[in-house]
Amino acid sequence: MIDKRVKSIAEAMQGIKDGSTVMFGGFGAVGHPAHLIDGLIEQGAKDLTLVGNNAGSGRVEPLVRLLAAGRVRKIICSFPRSAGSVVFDELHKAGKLELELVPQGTLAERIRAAGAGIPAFYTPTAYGTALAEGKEVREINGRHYLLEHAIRADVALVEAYQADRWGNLTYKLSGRNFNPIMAMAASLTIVQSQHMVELGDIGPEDVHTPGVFVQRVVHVPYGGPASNLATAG
Amino acid sequence: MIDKRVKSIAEAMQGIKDGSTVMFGGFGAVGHPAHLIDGLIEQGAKDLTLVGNNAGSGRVEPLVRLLAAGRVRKIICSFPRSAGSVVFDELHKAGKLELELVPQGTLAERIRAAGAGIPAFYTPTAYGTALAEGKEVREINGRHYLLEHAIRADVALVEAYQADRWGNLTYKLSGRNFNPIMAMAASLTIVQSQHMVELGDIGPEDVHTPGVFVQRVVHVPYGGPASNLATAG
Amino acid sequence: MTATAARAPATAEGVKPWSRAQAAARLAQDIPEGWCVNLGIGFPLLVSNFVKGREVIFQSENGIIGMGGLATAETIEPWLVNAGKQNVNLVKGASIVHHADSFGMIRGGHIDLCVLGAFEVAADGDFANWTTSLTDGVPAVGGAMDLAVGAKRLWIIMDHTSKDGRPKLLERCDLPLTAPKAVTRVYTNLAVLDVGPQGFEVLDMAPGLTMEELQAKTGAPLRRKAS
Amino acid sequence: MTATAARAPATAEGVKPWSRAQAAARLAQDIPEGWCVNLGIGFPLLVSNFVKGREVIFQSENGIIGMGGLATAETIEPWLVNAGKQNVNLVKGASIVHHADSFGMIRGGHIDLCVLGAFEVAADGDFANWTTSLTDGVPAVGGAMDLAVGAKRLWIIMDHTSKDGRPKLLERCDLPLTAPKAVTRVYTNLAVLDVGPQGFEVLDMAPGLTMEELQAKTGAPLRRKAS
Repeated sequence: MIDKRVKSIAEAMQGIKDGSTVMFGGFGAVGHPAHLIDGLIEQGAKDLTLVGNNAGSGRVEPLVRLLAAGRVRKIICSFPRSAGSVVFDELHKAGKLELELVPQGTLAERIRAAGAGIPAFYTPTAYGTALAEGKEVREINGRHYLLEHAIRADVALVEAYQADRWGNLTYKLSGRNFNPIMAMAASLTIVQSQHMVELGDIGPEDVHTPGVFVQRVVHVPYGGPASNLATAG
Repeated sequence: MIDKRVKSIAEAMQGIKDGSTVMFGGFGAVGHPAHLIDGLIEQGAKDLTLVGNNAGSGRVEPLVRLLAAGRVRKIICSFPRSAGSVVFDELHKAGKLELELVPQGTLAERIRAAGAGIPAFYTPTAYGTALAEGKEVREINGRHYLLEHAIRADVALVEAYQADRWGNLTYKLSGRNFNPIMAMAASLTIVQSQHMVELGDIGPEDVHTPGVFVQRVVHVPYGGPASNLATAG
Repeated sequence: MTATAARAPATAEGVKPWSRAQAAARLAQDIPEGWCVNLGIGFPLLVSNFVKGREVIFQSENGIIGMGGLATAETIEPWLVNAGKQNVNLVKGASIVHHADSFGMIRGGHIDLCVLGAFEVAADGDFANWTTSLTDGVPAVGGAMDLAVGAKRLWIIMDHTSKDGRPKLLERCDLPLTAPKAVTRVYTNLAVLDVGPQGFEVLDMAPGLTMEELQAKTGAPLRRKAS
Repeated sequence: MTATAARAPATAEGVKPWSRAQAAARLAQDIPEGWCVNLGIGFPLLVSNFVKGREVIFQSENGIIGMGGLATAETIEPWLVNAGKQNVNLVKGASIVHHADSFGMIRGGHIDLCVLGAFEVAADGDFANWTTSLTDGVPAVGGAMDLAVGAKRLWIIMDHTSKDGRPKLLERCDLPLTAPKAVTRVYTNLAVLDVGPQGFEVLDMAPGLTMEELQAKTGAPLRRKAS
């Protein structure tokens, strides 16, 4: 019987090595596997390269505590600096945290490419900007494109809404974001899921991530991301 | 009010020009928009380039009749020759139908690339084979890859299971196949749908093709593809 | 211009600059029913308040097609946020995709219009909106570069001048570009301008403003749009 | 070897070649529970009959993950076909993806095993299975080239010799390649062979067969696999 469920976050995080590249899902707090990142802090792996959209804010959330603990060598992301990204700012200014800044769509496509066996592709994004520096330019049908390479990971940390024992997943609403493509792009995909369901409960047409992409699932019924009703522009 | 529904197949096919590139969905008969291809025969556009997985079989189905009518200059596909592909074989042997033979995964990825704004990408598929002839080879991290270019279309013909007035679509089971990626890759995406549903009837997480990719929808409740219970290997 | 777009106070010279809401409403007038539109965070997001009665589909780059307004305490759904991480509602007909599909939609030319803010816009359509310095502090880029090159049209909405009165419409951008030759139209508190083959073309001006006054606040030559 | 895999008749020399079903069953023995497996049309598809009692996930390149057996008149679902366009069933836990995602899964290395038939397999892992001629008639390629380079393991199942008795295991392929250096193991009616660094290594032979007899039917040097 295929059973990818593990009993604890500690078990889910076993074997992550120093020097690993670790992807984490989420767009802000939504679809972000905060409990697994907490588990990664406990687990102890260091010299990590992180791949995700944001670099966290405040000083309390697990992603920020992982950074603050000096466990991350480099972060690949599109939006490191935001209101409250104080720890990232401090570490980066102090030269203690390398940044590879990638436009959000290029980041998503590079991750998807890794999962889909595409080593590199051309994109119009960032041509003619400072982020094109050092990148190969190619003209195709009169337009200029940059060559971008796939980003593979050793580990992907994913938040799902439902999971079954095969690792079939669904995501809730905009919690989907980077999670499905990261699940494809890593050798070891670890999932925290709000709900565990029986095999077959997710209809074949409703599976967002086939279990083939998933190695471990842990049940984390934490209730959902904090709300943000702020109306500020 | 956005309303992409049209009343007839004739109306759906309006404006397709001679010389157009036309994609058609389907893997064999499943998810194949046979009624729209019938409509294309009626509509009259000629000198077409077709893009799809198969080249039809027998002499009766619309795809084959479109070929037999001399309306197709070239076909880009992965599996033109199969038991019963007599019309394709005749035309191709007679030099009346050009073939671009593309491995199935490369075909799918080239179509997806067009829809996703990726002009070209590298793939390991077909490296070192006769189908690599004339293609750029690049070594990336010690492995060899071919450069492949996006395939865009003027028109995509798609079969859906459900559609609403915005053009949001679902596909049934393996009827999904090439349809979602072709819907993204054409300037004019025309859909024949088994069922028309009210806006909102398809849940936001259940839409397979967002209506943004669709221009016209026509209701064709034909009942489904013919079954094939053959057990022959 | 709708009743909800309150007028900004007249200036000393009798010119009545448009308020942010008025500029957003002016832009919204030019969005036809049926377009799929991505609005940047902040000023651009105001545009969504002024398309009532028309079906315009708002896309958010985190994978929402068919975004409604900001959520209220009654409608809140924790798993649903916009690009600014604010909780939002969905409209009927909405759909959800993952990030690669969302940016495939953007980069692939399926978004009719993107509206962004900017620090600077140049007469050839270059614009800068992502960082004021590559050396001082850490920039964030987000999805702006993808939206700029991918959407069928890129319109900028911004104040006509910076807080200290310097023109933001220029011959050339000084700041690091978000994308070259991308902007097709600019909406400010003073004017609506197309980026034409010869530079900025004025389509509309705030009440009481003359071409001379507008030119004085603009760092590149203006001409009237031939009608 | 299961009871359902009927034995082929013994040859004149006392050798008992495996039947197609036996070869398929022999291959199936080597598939551990939990693998995701893509089976080619024809001979390879027989393998699915011999994994009963273990959860093995069958993928079909037209977007099915979790394919069951062939459909019957009772279970038929017209919108569900395998890569050979035959109607099939789904198992509990199955999922459906579109063609680009299906081949992303294949090319991206997420399929544990692909089993294909072949015309020829070479001692360095080259193989040919898509066309016997590039000039005579029109070839079809389908998904074989993607599967060959993408799956974690490529096993070939085929008769050891052609119908006219010529070896299909060769030093080099004569026919147009499907992929270079792709095959890792071969199952025939006579033997199971690994493609090792020095060429074919015999893991198992049909009852009564000697290495000399097997070598006589093989177009490349054989050695026993070191155990």
